[in-house]
Amino acid sequence: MDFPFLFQTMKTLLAALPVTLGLFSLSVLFGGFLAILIVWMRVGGNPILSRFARGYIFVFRGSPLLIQMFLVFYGLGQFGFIRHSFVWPALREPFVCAVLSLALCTAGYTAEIFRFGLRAVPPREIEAARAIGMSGFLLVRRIIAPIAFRHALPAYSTEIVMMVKSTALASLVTVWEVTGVAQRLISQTYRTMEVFLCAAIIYLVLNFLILQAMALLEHYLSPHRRAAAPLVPGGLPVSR
Amino acid sequence: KEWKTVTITLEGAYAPWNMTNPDGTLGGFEPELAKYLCDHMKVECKLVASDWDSMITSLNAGKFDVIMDALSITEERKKIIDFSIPYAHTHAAFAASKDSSYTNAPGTGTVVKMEPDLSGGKDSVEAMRTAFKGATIGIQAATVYAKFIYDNFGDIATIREYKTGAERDLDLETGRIDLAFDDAVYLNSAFEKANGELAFSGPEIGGTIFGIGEGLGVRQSDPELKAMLDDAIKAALADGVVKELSMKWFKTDVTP
Amino acid sequence: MAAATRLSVRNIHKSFGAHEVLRGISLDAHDGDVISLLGASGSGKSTFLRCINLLEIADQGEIVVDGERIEMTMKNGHAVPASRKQVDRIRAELGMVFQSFNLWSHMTILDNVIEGPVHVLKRPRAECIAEAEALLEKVGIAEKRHAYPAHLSGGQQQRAAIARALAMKPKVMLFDEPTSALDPELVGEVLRVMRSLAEEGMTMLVVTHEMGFARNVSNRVIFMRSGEIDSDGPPEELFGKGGSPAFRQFIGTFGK
Amino acid sequence: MAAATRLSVRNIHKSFGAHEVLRGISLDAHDGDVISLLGASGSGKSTFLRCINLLEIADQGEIVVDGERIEMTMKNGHAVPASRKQVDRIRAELGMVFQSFNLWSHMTILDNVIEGPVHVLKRPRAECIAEAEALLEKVGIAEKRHAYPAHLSGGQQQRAAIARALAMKPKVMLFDEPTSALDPELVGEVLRVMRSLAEEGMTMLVVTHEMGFARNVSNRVIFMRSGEIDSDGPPEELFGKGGSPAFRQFIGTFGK
Amino acid sequence: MWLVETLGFGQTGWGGLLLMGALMTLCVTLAALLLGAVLGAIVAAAKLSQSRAIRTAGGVYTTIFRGVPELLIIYLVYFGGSSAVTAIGAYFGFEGFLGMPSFIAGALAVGLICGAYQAEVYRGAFLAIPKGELEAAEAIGMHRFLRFRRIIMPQVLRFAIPGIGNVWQLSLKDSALVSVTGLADLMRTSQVAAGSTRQYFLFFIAGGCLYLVLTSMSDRLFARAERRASRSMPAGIGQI
Ligand SMILES: Nc1ncnc2c1ncn2[C@@H]1O[C@H](COP(=O)(O)OP(=O)(O)OP(=O)(O)O)[C@@H](O)[C@H]1O
Ligand SMILES: Nc1ncnc2c1ncn2[C@@H]1O[C@H](COP(=O)(O)OP(=O)(O)OP(=O)(O)O)[C@@H](O)[C@H]1O
Ligand SMILES: [Mg+2]
Ligand SMILES: [Mg+2]
Repeated sequence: MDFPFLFQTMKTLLAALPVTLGLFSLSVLFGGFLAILIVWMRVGGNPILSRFARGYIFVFRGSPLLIQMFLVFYGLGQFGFIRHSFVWPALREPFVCAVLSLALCTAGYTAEIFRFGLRAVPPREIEAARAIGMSGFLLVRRIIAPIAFRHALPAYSTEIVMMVKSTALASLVTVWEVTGVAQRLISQTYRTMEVFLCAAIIYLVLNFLILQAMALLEHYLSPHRRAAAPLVPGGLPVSR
Repeated sequence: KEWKTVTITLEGAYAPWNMTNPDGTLGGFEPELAKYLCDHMKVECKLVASDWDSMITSLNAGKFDVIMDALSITEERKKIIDFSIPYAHTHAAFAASKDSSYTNAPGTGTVVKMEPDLSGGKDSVEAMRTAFKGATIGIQAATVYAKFIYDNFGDIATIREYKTGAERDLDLETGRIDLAFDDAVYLNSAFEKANGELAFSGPEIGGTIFGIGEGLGVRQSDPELKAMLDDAIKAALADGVVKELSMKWFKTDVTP
Repeated sequence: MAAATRLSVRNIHKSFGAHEVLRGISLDAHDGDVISLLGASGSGKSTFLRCINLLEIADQGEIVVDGERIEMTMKNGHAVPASRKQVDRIRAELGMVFQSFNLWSHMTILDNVIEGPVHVLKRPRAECIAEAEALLEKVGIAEKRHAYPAHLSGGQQQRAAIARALAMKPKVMLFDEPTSALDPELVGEVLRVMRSLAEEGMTMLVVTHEMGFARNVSNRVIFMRSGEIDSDGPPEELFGKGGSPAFRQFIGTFGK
Repeated sequence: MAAATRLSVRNIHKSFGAHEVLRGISLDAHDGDVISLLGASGSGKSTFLRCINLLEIADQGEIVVDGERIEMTMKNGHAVPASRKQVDRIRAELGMVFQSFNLWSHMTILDNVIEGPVHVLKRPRAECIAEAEALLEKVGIAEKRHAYPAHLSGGQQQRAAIARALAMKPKVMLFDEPTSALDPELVGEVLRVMRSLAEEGMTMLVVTHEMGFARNVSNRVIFMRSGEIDSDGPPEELFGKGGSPAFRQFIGTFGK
Repeated sequence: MWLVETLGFGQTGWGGLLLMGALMTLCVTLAALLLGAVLGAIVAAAKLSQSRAIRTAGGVYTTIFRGVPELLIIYLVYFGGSSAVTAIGAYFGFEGFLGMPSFIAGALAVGLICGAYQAEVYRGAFLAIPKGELEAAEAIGMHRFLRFRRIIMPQVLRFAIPGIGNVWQLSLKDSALVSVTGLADLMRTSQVAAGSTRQYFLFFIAGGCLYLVLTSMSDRLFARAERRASRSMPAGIGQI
């Protein structure tokens, strides 16, 4: 093992970590908002909006992010009217484009995840809420969203971890985050395994922390599923 | 070790060096040269396409025997694989969009030969520094050209690194970047696709500054194969085959 | 009959697939009325209550709450309420205790009870908590107020459901077998609460299998059979010698 | 007391967190015994039944079914059954009707009923279907046999749950409020079924709030209070002038 | 006309190659999904186990295979697998390099990743089964395997279908990375065509559309399965 090399590699890669984190957090944030909007359109009952949402989910879930990012970054610039419009100063920036395409893509996935969460809400509990005069946003905010979010959480944490890894594609549009830097290092040193191993450790630690945080959130959000007392240490109270 | 069959890999997507035909066969400068080399060595050759990113790792893992993919001979690469003698040597140059303010920098159309320490071309570099002040220059990441640009233009221009040249060319057309710096042969073929929007700006840079040229990559444990390939390339150069193919595919002479 | 008509239902029809569950039910309920709804299992009692507060949309018929007719329109061949706002407002005035309780599993009992007052009626939280605790005290589960529904016994869940409905202070209450999981002592307790509500003028529609309740607490008894009203009248009359033969058979030993 | 002891429970203790729900319950049940378990809501009746078939593991105590003691071992500081095989075997002999029915939502009613006989007892399917249909006929929901649980009324679900438990032909039946959702006519029907089972020698433990049942069908009544057995004896005696003051208060008007 | 020619099936058309690429993508993904289903079920069972050690092992699997970038796993399997095969070959006296077939390496790598995702899906679905229904099964003396087969499995499948649909989509796109093993999948074929003709947009859009065709076919399949599986469910959340 060539420790000085590993150490040097680690240092180079860690320098790119802020870029990865920035891409990740911004795209999860915007993607989340967009997903809520899309789910709302999808299940809201308006056939036109619902159709649009379906189409959106279909396209962004169904095609590789690589292609989406390529088309957003290099494709939009092909149109003269976009290049001469007010959005160009923003779209010119690789970072903005990377966040945009990551957010657009994750919104498609997240919308589906949230929709499955909605389906898991017991219809009887929704009825009880309607019966006291709740509807619309209030019903969603107080009853449906908390239960649905709780149900969607395991799938959503997977999606968030996916996003961490998806940021790796941003080097395609000249945003040099951890994986991109690693690939650049490899093409300079040809020490594929060592460099990738360093990168893997960074991602693994990052994702481990995220998964741990999500597990904590899951625990915090499900007191109603736990046994009354901490008598069953960490065990599953479902069956014995 | 007796070599009866040799497996040669290329990316199959780096026109005009090598490319894939719609029927799945490989064509271009290198496949045609390979055919000559194999005939000369009297071995059976198998051409396979493979991914650029994992090419050198795969060579050492034994997935194939020879890399023929416009692979520049560099010191770093020599540490892990062996090279044949070069079968091509190309110049490098800047390209700019025709309607930008960086076109026609001094020296356009000429060739300047430089050594790694810039000797022989210090003046042209100075001229280009003046002409390209404040520009955004796009380069392909992790190439010999990247180092040259960082060293000589890093302080006067913004530099953006692309994973592939093709992507950089698209941005050059849309104006996200003002200049591209790359292999002149490669750029030439990009100009064709750009319908005359792009053109060279400043002199073509030759000499040994970017190495001695493109060679075949082989495993360090296969010296017999390297020797056979060296022989074959020498013959191809002597026969004028390289020049002939070069004129056919590149419209210019890339003989080293 | 001087009291105001709180709830008026006209000619409700409802089918599930080919199975016609309600075949034209009409009913008027006045201030302070306590109406017992009897009927065999599967005769459509729950469905009737669910139609009144529009959890099921009747195929046909008219519902008037507190003088206000619920407007319906046709959409894709189905009747739907014309105004969501109106439905919400009316539902807030119609309390409902479900046969299967339907407590919100992600909230504690106290949160279940204050949810409506705080978030639908928008009353101050502290006030609602005080009232909720008094209600929970009244039904005897005050010490369970911080427990989650899954950790309660059947009877405790049922009492929590009653408290939740009462906390909305509705003008009309729809009870679907509100004492099915309670012991005789608690049944007596709950009946006492209901009687006092009736005295305060609340209108109640109670699906029950508790003949004691029907006879002693309610001022009117309706017996449903095959989706229609079979017998209807004050309990003294029906439990006396009124009522159809089917009703007499239904109450069986109790009638003797 | 010549009949064999089918079920014997010794000194069962069970706590949820700090709340001790059962504080030492012991009970012997013989062939053909019908034991009514009375008690206020939350007094631990359901928990007791669930401990008997090990859905809850008692903190302490011993359970003997048909002469066979359920072996327990300690694991991580908790008592757990020593042999899963034994538990499965014993459970197949203990029928259970849940307070909340717990029908399998992904199966039709008929499939719910034949599930145990076909897959646990491994009896021929055709035979089981015939029996199941007879049982469904007996509880009056034969025409719903191809419906899913979510599409049934409360009383229909309860009857399906009873049929499902009976289809296993267990030696001991544990009923948790089996008639809570039924109308008086059906209650009479179900009680008739239970009486005939008792005559065939089945042992039954019935949690109920139906004093009529406790008095007329069972041959022994147990009244639970604060996790202990408060009164225990034949119904004539308890409902006569026996039973503690608490029991008298519990049965309230009924006792008068 | 030019478009038809370039994308068609004639002498100068890329249609045939692209379709072959799509077929390869489909095969790799199918193989990976099947392998992942087996792994996923095992790992989900481990994560729900009573034993803390087994639970931890399951957790480590899902954390690693969800947390480490896919590309690295493919590298590890392909190159690591090859050296393992070569070492075994040398032990038995074979000379030189022995390769792990590209297809097997690719499917194995994507399958390992896909298994981690499926494990999460199955675990979530298991937790969505109403507790009472499991108790009812225990109460009639169903032994563990029977309970699994008759009560848990059908319901887990019911709840998991949308999640598996999601995993399928993910794997379809993870399989785009197997090109490092030399497999001519859809993504690589699109890139090769783009690089050979320099028609980047044309071939990226064509490739994206072929991905959409693959997903729309599978979407339809999953939607049908979902409808079938939820026959027994009450109406759901209906109008929001
Ligand atoms: N899983 C649990 N966690 C914590 N407390 C529980 C749990 N299950 C039951 N309890 C508590 O144990 C007590 C006894 O519950 P149990 O269900 O046995 O009552 P019960 O006698 O069946 O009442 P009911 O007649 O209302 O059904 C109750 O106070 C209840 O709140
Ligand atoms: N969602 C549904 N889909 C199909 N049929 C249904 C549905 N809900 C109820 N039914 C049927 O409608 C009939 C009436 O059901 P309802 O729940 O109103 O009965 P009920 O009078 O309340 O009976 P119980 O006293 O048993 O609760 C039953 O036969 C039932 O099977
Ligand atoms: Mg009902
Ligand atoms: Mg109970």
